[in-house]
Amino acid sequence: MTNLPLWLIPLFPLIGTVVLAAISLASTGSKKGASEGIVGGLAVLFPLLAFVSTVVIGWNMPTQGVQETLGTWIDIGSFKASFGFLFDSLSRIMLLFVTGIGTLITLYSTGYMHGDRGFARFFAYINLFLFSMIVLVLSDSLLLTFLGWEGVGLCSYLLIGFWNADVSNCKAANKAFIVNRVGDLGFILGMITLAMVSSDLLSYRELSAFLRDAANVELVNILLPIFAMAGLLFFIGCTGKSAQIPLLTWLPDAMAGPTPVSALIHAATMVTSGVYLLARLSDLYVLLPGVMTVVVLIGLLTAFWAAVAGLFQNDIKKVLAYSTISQLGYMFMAAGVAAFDVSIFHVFTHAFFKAALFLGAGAVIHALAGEQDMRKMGGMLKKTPVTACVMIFAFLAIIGFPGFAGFWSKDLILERLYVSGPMGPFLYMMALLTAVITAIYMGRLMVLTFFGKYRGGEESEKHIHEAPASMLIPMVILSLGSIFAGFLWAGLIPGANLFEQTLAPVVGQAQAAFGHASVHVSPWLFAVLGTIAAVVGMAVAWKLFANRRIPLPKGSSAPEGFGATWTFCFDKIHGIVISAFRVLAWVAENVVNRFVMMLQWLVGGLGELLGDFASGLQVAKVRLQMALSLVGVIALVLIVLVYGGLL
Amino acid sequence: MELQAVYVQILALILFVIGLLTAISRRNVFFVLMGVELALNAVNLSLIGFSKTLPGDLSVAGQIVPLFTIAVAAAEACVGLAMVILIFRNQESVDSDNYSGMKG
Amino acid sequence: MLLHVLVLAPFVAALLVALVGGRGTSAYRLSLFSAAVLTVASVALIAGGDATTTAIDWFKLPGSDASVKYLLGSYTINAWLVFLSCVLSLAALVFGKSATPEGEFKNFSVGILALLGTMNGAFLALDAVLFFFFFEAMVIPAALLMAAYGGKERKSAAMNFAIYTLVGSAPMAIALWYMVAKSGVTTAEGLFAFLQGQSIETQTVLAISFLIAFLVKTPIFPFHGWQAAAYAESPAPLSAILTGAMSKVGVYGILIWVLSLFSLNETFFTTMLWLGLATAVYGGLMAWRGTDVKKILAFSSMGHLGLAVAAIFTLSPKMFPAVLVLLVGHGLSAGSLFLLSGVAERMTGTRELSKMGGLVKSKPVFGFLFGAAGIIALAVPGTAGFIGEFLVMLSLWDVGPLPTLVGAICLVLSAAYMLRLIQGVIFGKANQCEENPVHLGVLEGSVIGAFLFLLLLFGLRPGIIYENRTPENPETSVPAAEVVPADSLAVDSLALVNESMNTTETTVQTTDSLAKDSVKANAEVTAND
Amino acid sequence: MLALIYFIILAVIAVGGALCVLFARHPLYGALSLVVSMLSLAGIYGLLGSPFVGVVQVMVYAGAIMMLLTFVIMVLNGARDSRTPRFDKVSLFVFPAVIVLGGLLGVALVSTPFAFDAGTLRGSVALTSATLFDTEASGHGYFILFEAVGLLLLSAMVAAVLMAKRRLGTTDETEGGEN
Repeated sequence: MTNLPLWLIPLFPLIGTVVLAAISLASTGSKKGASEGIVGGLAVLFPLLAFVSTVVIGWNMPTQGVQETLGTWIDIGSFKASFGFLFDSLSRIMLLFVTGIGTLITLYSTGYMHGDRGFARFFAYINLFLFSMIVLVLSDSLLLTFLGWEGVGLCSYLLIGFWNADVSNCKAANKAFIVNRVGDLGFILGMITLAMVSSDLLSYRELSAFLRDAANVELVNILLPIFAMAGLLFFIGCTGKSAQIPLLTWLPDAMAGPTPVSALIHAATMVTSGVYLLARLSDLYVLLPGVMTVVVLIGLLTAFWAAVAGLFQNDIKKVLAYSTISQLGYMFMAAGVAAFDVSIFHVFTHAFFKAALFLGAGAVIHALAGEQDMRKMGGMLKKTPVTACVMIFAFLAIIGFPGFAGFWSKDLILERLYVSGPMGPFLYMMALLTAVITAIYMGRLMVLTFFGKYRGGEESEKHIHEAPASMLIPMVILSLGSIFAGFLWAGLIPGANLFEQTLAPVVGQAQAAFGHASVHVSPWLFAVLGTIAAVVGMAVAWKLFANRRIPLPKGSSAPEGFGATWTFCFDKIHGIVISAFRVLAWVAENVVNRFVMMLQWLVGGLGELLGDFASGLQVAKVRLQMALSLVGVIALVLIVLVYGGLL
Repeated sequence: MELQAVYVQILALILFVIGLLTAISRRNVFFVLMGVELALNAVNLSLIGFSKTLPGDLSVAGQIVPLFTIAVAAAEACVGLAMVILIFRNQESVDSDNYSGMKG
Repeated sequence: MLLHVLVLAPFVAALLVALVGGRGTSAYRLSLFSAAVLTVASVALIAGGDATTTAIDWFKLPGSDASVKYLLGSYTINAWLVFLSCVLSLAALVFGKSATPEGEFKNFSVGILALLGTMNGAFLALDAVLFFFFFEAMVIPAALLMAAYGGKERKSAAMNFAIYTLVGSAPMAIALWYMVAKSGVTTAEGLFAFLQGQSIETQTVLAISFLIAFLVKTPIFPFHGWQAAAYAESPAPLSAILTGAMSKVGVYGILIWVLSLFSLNETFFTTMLWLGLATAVYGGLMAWRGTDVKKILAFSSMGHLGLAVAAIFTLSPKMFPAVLVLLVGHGLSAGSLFLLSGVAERMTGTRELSKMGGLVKSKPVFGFLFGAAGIIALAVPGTAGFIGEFLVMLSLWDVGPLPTLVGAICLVLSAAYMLRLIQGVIFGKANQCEENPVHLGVLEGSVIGAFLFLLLLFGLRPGIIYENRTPENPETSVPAAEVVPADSLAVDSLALVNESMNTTETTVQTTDSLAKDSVKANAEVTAND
Repeated sequence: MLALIYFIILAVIAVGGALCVLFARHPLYGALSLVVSMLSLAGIYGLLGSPFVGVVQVMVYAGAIMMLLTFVIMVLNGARDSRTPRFDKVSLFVFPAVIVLGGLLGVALVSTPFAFDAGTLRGSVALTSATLFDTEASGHGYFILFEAVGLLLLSAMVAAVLMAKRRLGTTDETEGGEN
């Protein structure tokens, strides 16, 4: 069958990166910078080409997927790795929304970044990000995935610190990179653990084949501790990238970057790569019930904690950041009960509505000339109606209002949680509670931003304007997605399970192997309960915030009091670890180094003393020197005589 | 009683010792030079004395080398005396202790 | 022939530059030309695979009837290290034009070329005494250059450097003399054969005497006292050579002149492994606390080389490519960072991290290159550094999970200090006036660009580095009497060391090895299906 | 027997001359006694069978060198300190040291058995010239050495002339030369 080669997909953004970086560097000399039209056009063109080629390849894809090996990467005998791409139904879905949403957000950014000095540089980073993300989801082995994995982390670092003249942005970027690095170590160590068994296992297909093969059952049982270790380590990698407990502190700080970046990287794509990895390694994880329990508990805790933290935030982007963390917690919960297809489905729907929310928030911020504190907003419904509509649709999607995308995916997650086993009802209750809280904090966001009266200054009110078309079009498309994307797998409508069928070749076998409790509850019950949760949450939010006087902010937008304790508890824990290292570094410099230096000076001082002593022996008179040298001559003669046997 | 080879060596040794004593313990620079010459002579004598204890062709080297020693001594005396004159012009002294400019 | 050119031509070039090179550009052109030719020669050396020269008797060592031979040979690892030294010297000469005072470039280039010759000699020598000669000789031009063109504290730094390294190699001199006097041979294989007959205690003592010299040169904790000051006070081009090429002599020496010669026991390896890891952690921590840009880079180098040494002493079969790729990657990335930091120092007039900043705004191209070099030094996948560190971690895993974990912590530390460095130098608010006359020259920029390109290339095709390019010759095993290929010596004895290690080692779990075999078998079966 | 008597006479003269050098007050006396000592040494050379060396000793040493020395002593006779004390504190150390050294060497000499060989070659002019200049028989070594000595003498002469010239000798240079 004729088809486009797979490497075409990552190639386009790579070309885009190189071209845009060249333009960015070349235009530094000129005062004005490169033409925004050309740069913007190029910036959108390459992701679009990648999207088109994904669609073309995806259309003709055979059921079992396409695998392409480009060449050897590392081959040192006992360890082999190659560049290879694997395009199957899982990577197809991921690629479709990565490139699709990537294109939309790039288009949005051409409006958002208008007039910025680093216009071309920004799009070079965005293209580099898309390249890395595509490599991440398209690769056929863990090692190449890791290239994309660190690559997206790197782009995230570059984009968070995009406005690098402000050191606090750089600090946030550094934090993101370093926390991610800690997670990445989990990934590396996981790979090494697997490679200890055999480096072939780093290939996804080989791994699945090995684990699924009935002939290997005994061997796998022997190796189970190693696999459990690898699984746990990979999960640590996922917690770093997907901002789960305990490595989640970087994501709220990452909001220092431009808003489109938050939408693309820190909501829709990069942070979901952890979920993707779990789904990729589903064959491994279903063998490890212990690890899966850890995954589900971490997901639950994260979802609940972040939802509560979202209640305390005043910064509009921070609310969305905590909401992202919380939703990622949902996805991990789903993955933890072996509902990998559902978790990917939630990734998919979440990408739409969270991107729409972020872009909407970006439009609001844009309209308010950079104001991010919700307490200074209000009444934006009338001033920016299109943005408000987009936000409202996305809001309904995220709280799980019936019919919207989030409803279907969240509903499925809750259902799978309930039937997962003895712990099921407890997990279900907690998740439902979290859904209520989600509705409350999201309702608070909507109420504070769009309803009531404008609470900012008179002066700034005049400048409020609706965003340009280049920003609105992507937002509208995304809001449409957040309305309708859910119908790809609407659990209540018979036959509307396209998504499940698509993913079945990749994760179906693994999920079947995990073995569910055969509890049967009518799906309508879950739907009704979910709807009630959303409505209750909305009502509570309206009651609490709609008519209350909002105290005008003093100083920063960071939460205070209990909110601060709750929000920053993991920052505190990180702080303890970091200060432990700081103490270690202090010891290294001030104790160990001092000690070594002291030894050095001690030896050096001894040498100097000896030297002084010797130079004190030196006499000025030539004659005396010669006389003294006689002693040496005598000694020499003595030695010769003694050794010659004459004395 | 015949002339023994060791007598020659003992004579050479005595001369050498006296030369060394003169060279080191006398302060007058001329005595220093003369002491060096004396020591050189003693060495020449020793060389010839030893060469006479060797048979045939082997004895040749010991008799040729003193010739070179003498030539080198001549060169040494030549340069040494020139230096003495030069220093004497600057320092008005033939006391070798006054020449010392070494820094310790 | 190529080997002779690489060792002797730098001295000839230095002489030519000293004699012919006038005050101005002719010295610059001549030295640059010769360095470029040498770089090409080193590439040809790599491409040509293993080679040895015929031995020429040089002089007799007093106290033994051994005659020292002028015998050079190249195999994969030292050919790459020669490449590093050549290419870094070329870069140093390019950057040296603006880094040295007016009219001083001629002397500077003479020093650099002489240094290049001694380094190449040390890398290529197959004769122990010849190696030692070059190993000692390279201190002289380096210390002189440091004392002549360095920063404020240059005199004491150069003094420290010279004393440390010379004293450090004194035990080696004694041990070498002992071995040569006893055995009557000076070539590596001869010494190896001699040492096989010695008791393990004797070998250990001799090995430690050798090792100290290399540990000082590398440097490995606690012999690093000279390093930070020397790297910081040297002119930046020299620092680049020191870290990129000269410190590799230490690692190379450990690999070739310690591990392949001596048979040692496990305690020794374990100690050295942990010493290497301690160096890595210590270097990382010190770099994290550092306030001086070049000191941060110095400690970062120390950390990376500590990791390399730790990897060597795992004796894992993966160690050889791992260390080689790590060394090449580190040489290029640390070299370019040092060169750039020298430019940054001239731009801002300070080396204090807290007083720099904002260079990406005023000097975008410089900022781009510095940022890229820094990020590549972070061992991001796709760069040579990643391959090196990943393979090092794989080797460490063969010893146990704990060393791997320590190595992993070093990765996090390296991210921490490197990001701090990038932030401090190029980001933030500019502290200097905008009208800074110092610019990154086109040639300088393109040299760094080429380095970064090479790092990416090696990151994507590491096979370029560790593949053995010796043309397959079926008859090589027969006429081995005259010239023994050096590579076989190094690798064989290493394998021997490995074997002796494995017999005593009990940490490899039987289930694991069983699993490995069966997985391989399984993979074959599935492939056949 | 006769040789021994001659030897003893000559040796006594030589040692006496040498002692006179050691104890002389004025350099001129020292120089003269040194000439005596050297002449008697020349006699011993002849006695030992090396007449050519003896002749050279008389011509070069006793003749040329000592003449030069005497000449210089007389030229510089007006020096204010030409009569320095003969011995000082350094001598207190030097005398025992040198005597110990001499004693050691003497012991070594006495305890080593060696004797004259009957087959030694006589150091005649013919032998000397054959050794020095017949390169086919004795190799190149001596000839090259001979040429080198010639060169050395020439350069020494040039150096002496240069140094003794008034203009060239600055203070700094002399101090440098001395050190």
